[in-house]
Amino acid sequence: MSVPTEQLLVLSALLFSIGVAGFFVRRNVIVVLMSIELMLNAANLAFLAGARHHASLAGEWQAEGPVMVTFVIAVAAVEAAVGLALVIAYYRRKRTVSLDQLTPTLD
Amino acid sequence: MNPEILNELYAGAGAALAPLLWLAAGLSAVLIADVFAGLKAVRPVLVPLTLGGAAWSAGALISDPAGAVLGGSFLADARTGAFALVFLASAALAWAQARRYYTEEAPFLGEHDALLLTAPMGMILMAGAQDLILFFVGLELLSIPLYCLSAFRRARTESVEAGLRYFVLGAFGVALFLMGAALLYTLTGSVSLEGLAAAKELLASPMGATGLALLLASLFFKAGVAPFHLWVPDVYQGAPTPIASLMATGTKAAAFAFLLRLVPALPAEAGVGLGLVAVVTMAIGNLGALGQTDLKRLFAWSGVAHAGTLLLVIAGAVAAGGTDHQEAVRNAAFSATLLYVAAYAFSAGGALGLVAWMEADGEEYRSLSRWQGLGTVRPGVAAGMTLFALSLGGIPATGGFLGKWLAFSTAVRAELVPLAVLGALTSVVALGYYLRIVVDLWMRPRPEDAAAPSAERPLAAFAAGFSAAMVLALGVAPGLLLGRLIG
Amino acid sequence: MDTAPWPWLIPAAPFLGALVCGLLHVGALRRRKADPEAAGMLAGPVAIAAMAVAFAVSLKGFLELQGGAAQVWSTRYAWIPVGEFTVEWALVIDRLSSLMTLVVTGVGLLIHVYASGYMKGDRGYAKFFAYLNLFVGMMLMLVLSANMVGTFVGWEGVGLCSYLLIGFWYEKGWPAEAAQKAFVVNRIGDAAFLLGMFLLAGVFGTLDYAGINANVATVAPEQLGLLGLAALLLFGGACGKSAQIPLFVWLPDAMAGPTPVSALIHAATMVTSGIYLVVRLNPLFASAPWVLTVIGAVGAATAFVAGSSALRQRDLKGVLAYSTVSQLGYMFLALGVGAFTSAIFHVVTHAFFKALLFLGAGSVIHGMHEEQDMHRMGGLKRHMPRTYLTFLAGASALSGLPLLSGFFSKDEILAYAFASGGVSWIFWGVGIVTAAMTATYSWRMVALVFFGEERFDAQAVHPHESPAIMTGPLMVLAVLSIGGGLLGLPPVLHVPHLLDGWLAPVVEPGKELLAAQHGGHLPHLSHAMEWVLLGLGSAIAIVCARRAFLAHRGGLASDEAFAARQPELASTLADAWGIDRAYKLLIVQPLMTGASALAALFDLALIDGAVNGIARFAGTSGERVARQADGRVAGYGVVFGGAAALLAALWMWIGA
Amino acid sequence: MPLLTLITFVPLLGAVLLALAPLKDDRALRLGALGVTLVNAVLGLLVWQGFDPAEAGLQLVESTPWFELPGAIAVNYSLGVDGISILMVALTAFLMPVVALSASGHVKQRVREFVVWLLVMETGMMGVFLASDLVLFYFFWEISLVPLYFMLGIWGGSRRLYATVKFFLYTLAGSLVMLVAAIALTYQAGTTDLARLTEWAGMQDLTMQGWLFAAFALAFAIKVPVLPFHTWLPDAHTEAPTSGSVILAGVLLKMGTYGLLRFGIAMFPMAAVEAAPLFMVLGAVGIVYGAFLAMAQTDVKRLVACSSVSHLGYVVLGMFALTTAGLRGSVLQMVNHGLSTGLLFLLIGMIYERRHSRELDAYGGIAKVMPTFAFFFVFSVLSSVGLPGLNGFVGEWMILLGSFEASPTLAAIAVTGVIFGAVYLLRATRLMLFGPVTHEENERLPDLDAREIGLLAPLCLLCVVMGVMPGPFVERTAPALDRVEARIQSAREQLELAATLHDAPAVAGEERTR
Repeated sequence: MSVPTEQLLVLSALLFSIGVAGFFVRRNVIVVLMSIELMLNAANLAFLAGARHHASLAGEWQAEGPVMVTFVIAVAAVEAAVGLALVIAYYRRKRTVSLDQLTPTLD
Repeated sequence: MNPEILNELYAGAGAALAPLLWLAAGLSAVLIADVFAGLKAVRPVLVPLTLGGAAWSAGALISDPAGAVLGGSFLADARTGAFALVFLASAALAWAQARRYYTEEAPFLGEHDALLLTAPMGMILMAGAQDLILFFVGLELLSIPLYCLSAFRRARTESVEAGLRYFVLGAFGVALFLMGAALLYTLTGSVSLEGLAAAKELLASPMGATGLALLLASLFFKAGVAPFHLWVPDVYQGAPTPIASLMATGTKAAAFAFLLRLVPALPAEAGVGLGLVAVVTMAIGNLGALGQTDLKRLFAWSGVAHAGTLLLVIAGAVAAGGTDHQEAVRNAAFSATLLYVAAYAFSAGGALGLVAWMEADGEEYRSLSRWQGLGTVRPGVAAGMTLFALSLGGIPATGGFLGKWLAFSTAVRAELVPLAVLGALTSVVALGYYLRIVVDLWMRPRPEDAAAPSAERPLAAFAAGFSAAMVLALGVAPGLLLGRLIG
Repeated sequence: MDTAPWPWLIPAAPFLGALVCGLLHVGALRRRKADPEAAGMLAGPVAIAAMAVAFAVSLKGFLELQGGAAQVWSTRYAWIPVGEFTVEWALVIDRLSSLMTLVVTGVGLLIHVYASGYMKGDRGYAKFFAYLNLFVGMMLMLVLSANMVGTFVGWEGVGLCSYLLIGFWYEKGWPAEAAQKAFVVNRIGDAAFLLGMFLLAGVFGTLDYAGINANVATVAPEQLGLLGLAALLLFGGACGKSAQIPLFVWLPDAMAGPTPVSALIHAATMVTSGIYLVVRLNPLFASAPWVLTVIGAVGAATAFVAGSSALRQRDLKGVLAYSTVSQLGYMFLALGVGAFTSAIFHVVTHAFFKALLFLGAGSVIHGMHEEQDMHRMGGLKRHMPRTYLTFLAGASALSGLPLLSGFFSKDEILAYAFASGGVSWIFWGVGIVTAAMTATYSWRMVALVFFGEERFDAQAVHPHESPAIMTGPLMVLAVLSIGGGLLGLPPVLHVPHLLDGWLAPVVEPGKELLAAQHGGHLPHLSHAMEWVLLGLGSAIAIVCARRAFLAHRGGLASDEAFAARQPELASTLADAWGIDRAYKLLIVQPLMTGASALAALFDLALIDGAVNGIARFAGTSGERVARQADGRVAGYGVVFGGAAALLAALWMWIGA
Repeated sequence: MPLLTLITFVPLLGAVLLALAPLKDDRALRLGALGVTLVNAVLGLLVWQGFDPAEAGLQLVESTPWFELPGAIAVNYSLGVDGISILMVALTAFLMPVVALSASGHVKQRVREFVVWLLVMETGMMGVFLASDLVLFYFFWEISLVPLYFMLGIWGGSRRLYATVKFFLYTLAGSLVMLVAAIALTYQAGTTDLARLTEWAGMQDLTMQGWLFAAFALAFAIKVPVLPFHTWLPDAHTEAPTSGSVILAGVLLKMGTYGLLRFGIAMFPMAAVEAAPLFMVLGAVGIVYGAFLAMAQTDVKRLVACSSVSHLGYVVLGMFALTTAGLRGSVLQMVNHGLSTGLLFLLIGMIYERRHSRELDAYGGIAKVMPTFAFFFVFSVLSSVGLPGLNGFVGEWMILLGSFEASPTLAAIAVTGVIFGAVYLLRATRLMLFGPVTHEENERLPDLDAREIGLLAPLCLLCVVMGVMPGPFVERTAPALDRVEARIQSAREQLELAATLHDAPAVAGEERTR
């Protein structure tokens, strides 16, 4: 009746891979940030899947999984705030949000 | 909420968390003082006071360890205390360097200082973390202020770009860490280091291996271990110099402090692999630094090499796992790491501090060529830079030498002799560029268009002098400084 | 064994003299700012006094031996503690070294007196006497030392002094080159000497002459080969010092030094040290007959090559130089046939007449305003009668005219060679031919210099007799050259052979060994045969001397005729068979080129190139590594992801 | 009185004081440095006096715990002097005042820095020779690189930067390999004390000894330098200022031979016995090779530098002959080379100060213009070519004697060095001193002044004393070297035993198959 842990993990891995792929191929910082969010949420999914898995094994829920997820959500918000601030600062300087427009450090 | 649980959770936490509390209180005070003009007079003393208090309470942990608190998540033992001192020292150096470093950003120094005080909190949490959750919190507490600080000179493209680069890659690294932690948790049902160490055999499965690899990848990223080092030169170069100094010394120290904690969870067979990564890192870092002309970039590459040496220590500690001298080697690994990061904090911190100091005379002092012949006009600065360079190169009478000696000792005792030899040979390359600095300082004439530098910065001078004294003290009488500390 | 400090006076006196003269030279240099001609003229008397002291003490030593003492030992001092044994500073006066010291100090004294006149006016006057005294001190060290290492000190010491003295007029350039050549060629010999010494040290565990000589007879047969090798190597050393083939090339060039130097070093003393060494170690050489044969052959060859070269020299000192080499060959020929005493006999007489000839030549050159070319002399008899007469005595003795010193010593060698038979007959034959050549060049020289028309520019050159201080020693030496033969009259005259008796204890062990090899007896000649040989010798000397004299008395016609008739032979002889040039071409040049090639191609390009190559490699790979961090963040992400995957794979691999 | 600590750290103290002293006058700084080195020379004399020649072990020992870190080995600060080091300590103490005095001729600028580095250098060298703890030894070993690096880099010739970095890195490469070996050694043995390490190392099997020996020997071979690791030396010597060259030739290179003896041969006798043929070959070839290099040079300083390669070949050859005479000779020759080559470098420095050229072509006929210079130059050349009666001979002769015992062939090759040595040095002498004065600017060169004579004369005097009376020098080293020899002897026996044990089963096997 419930979804098996394996499937949840596969889903998580898929999401994570999509995030990674997005991170690799996209140049728009906003999209890159979104990709990272996707990866974080994939991790969250995996955490919760694991927590459920071990809860079913031990018969009671452990705090670690959900706690971790809570922290991740909070931190993700902070990261998003800082990230967007940086993007704005970047945009002010360069009038673009493309990572390709970063000044090369080697001449 | 059940007060009993809280009681249990925070029993004895006062002493254990005192350094963190000092920092938290301090940064609040800084922010408050920043808002109220009437408190202007106290602003300059707040940060030293905070750092001093934190250091004092961290020192107390050494002689009187508080043990595990927060439900076993945070271990405030002597090691944590010792590392905390290093973090605080590097934060203090960064703070001292930052005075009068910023010009157009000077009005925002309060924010700067508040962020500067946040980072060591993260570092201390990392050093004492006993599970991945607390480590994650520490990591973020360290990283996020640094993202901001890197981009602190927001009127400058390079600074903003450094912050953006660091952030994008850092966030990616955190995501990797989280995925790794999630996999490990799903596999073992535990996020505590103890639990991971107990389930070591599970880690050999594909899922465990992937989890561990992702975990290490994120740590390697923070520490700047090859091939996760590529961001290091770019970010150090773009970030304000004091921040680069803090990243180089504090972040690296924190990452390795946690890696030391992680050692029991790693299978002994991984030792050789880690050693190889270490040697490759040393080689890449040193070779990369060889041709650099920008001092910050040069020290960035050299920092990569030092991360390699530190990883060699970890590799030794891992490789010795399961042998009958496991304990001895792990103790040695701790001594080595502590002495190494302490020496590195003062050497690299001192060197970058001098760069920051001279930058007050013009940005061009980031370039090594501007330092040519400085020995004749600013012998003190040149002598300091020479001492720091020699210490980074591991020449005796400096802490760098004893650090190197202990690091290789650990590797040799774990029977990683060929790796130790290779690593030793890469430090010949290292001397290649450290000597180049010394050559420029003393053995070349001053460029004709170079005006005599005039910037007088007593605090930076004091910081440099203190660093130099510490470098020498660590090199000549390590027992005096660390013997009690470690013992 | 009693020891006494006074034997040390013999070398010490000239050493001290050298020191004082050196200081006088320093003083002269100081004064030169005020007086550009300052030369430290006091050095002459000082040096002569030092020589006189040395001679007197040598005489004392001689008298002690006369009084019956077998040896007189000096006080000894530890020198080199090798471990297994300790080399000492020790002198011993025995019959051989006593004789040598007398010759060295005696002839040396005369040469010093002569030089004090000859060098007058030279700005390096005091320096010259410092060198000269130093030389004599070293020579005395050489002959007096009780062990081989001490001898080696003198051995190299005289080499050094000859270096300094040959190069005395270094401003001219070529004397400095000649000096360098002399030192280096001598060093080749010295290297062999060293090796020989090490061999002996290995066999005997000591380097004391006494210890070696006493134990040669009891050496195990399987070590005889080693002894032979040692003897050969030591002979190699002797070849260098005594200017034998193949190492004789330095001596003719060495004439670049002032003439008294030539007399002292290249006639009377230094060059004879090789002979001294062989005689000193006669049991060792006697134990290896094949080495003796080699020595004889080398001696004979040298005698012939050098003698023939002397025939065609134009340089007065050149004739004497080649003649010296040739006569030294004679001495080695003597050693080769086991005639140790005869060799020493010839050393002594040769010291007399060759010193005389050199000094006489110096007197001539002095009188001729530094002219050395015989073709530009002639008729000097009138201008310098005393020099002429004494020179004549010397030439007669050299050419072996009957009853003069050279006659007896040379004929004794030839008789011994003849008596030895076998291969020695070849030596004898070469000796006879050389004797003929000797008489020829001697009288050619006399005729060209003193007779015939005056071939110099009488306007520019006013030949004059030398002062008494120079001619005095000449006369003493002339008397010695004439009467020196009394030391060793042939047995047929039924008078005691003084030298034979005197040296008997020294050469006894060697002779016994040789006798044992020849079935218990030594070569011996019947009286009739001796008479025949004496007659033959006299005849050859007289005939050749007369022919040469007559041919050249008239001037250059004979020389020119020969050059026209046999141009190649003439130039070959004048060039000393081209050996020197061959060395330059085959050894010196390739060596220098090789050294340059080694330094440039191997050392710099290959070895140092490898070192720098490593550094360059580090530089270029560093550049490549640094290029990776180009600031493109997206690329970094790919690397990180890939590396993380790699780590995972590594982990799985380790776990598996 | 902690004599050895004083002799090691008095120069450092002097350096610190002079670095901070409010002296404006270069002269005062120079005098200060001279004073400090003279004090140290007196201390050296006291050490020489206090040294008991009959004793084989370490003397005047001072030892106290230095530091101990958890998991790391306890390290002691311990100093001591024995027969192997006494000569080097004495030479250093004796040479440094000369160097300090010579400096006023060629160091005109940045005098303060110079005297500081000079004195730091002395501390480094003393520490190397006196340390009787491996970590302390390594500590000083690497420190001693730094002062010379500065001396070369600041006051050196036109290619000084290349030369100094090359010198530093090359030496360091070897040292770091040694560092790893030293770490392995100390942890295996559980001590850093040299005496106890030596004892332990002697009991190890050939494989263990071999590896450790190889690592140590590499470091020292580079320092000596033994062929083919020699190419840094001509560059360093040529570019160094006079005082640097003198220190380099006089003392620093000896750190290599000293190390080979104390850490190579004495510590790992079995490995040394096995490696001896190789090192003897390298030594003998080095003698000839160095001589050939010297023959090809036109730069007189480079020529003398190449001659160092040749001369140190003798030391290596004699040392690895592993015979009494060879060992004694090589230790003595270390001092001899220091004196003779030091003299030559001083003289070349003096003429360079007048003429600013090191090319042989630039000279000729100098003897006429500068007779005193000529005297000292010829004297030094003679000392260098090993003229009997001077210092060079005794050492060379003992080395050749000792190596002849071990290998006549190699000794024969080495003996040719005697000839070639004369060739290149006399060639240089002739081209510089003799012949007519061909360059006008040479005609007015002033002769040596009192200061210069004053600093050459003591060295020359010592050359004579050591040539005539080497006994007091040899006897101080003899007991320690005899002990080394005894170790070698027992190592030989062990190896033979092992060989017979190894052969025995093979023989048995053969018999069985038969």
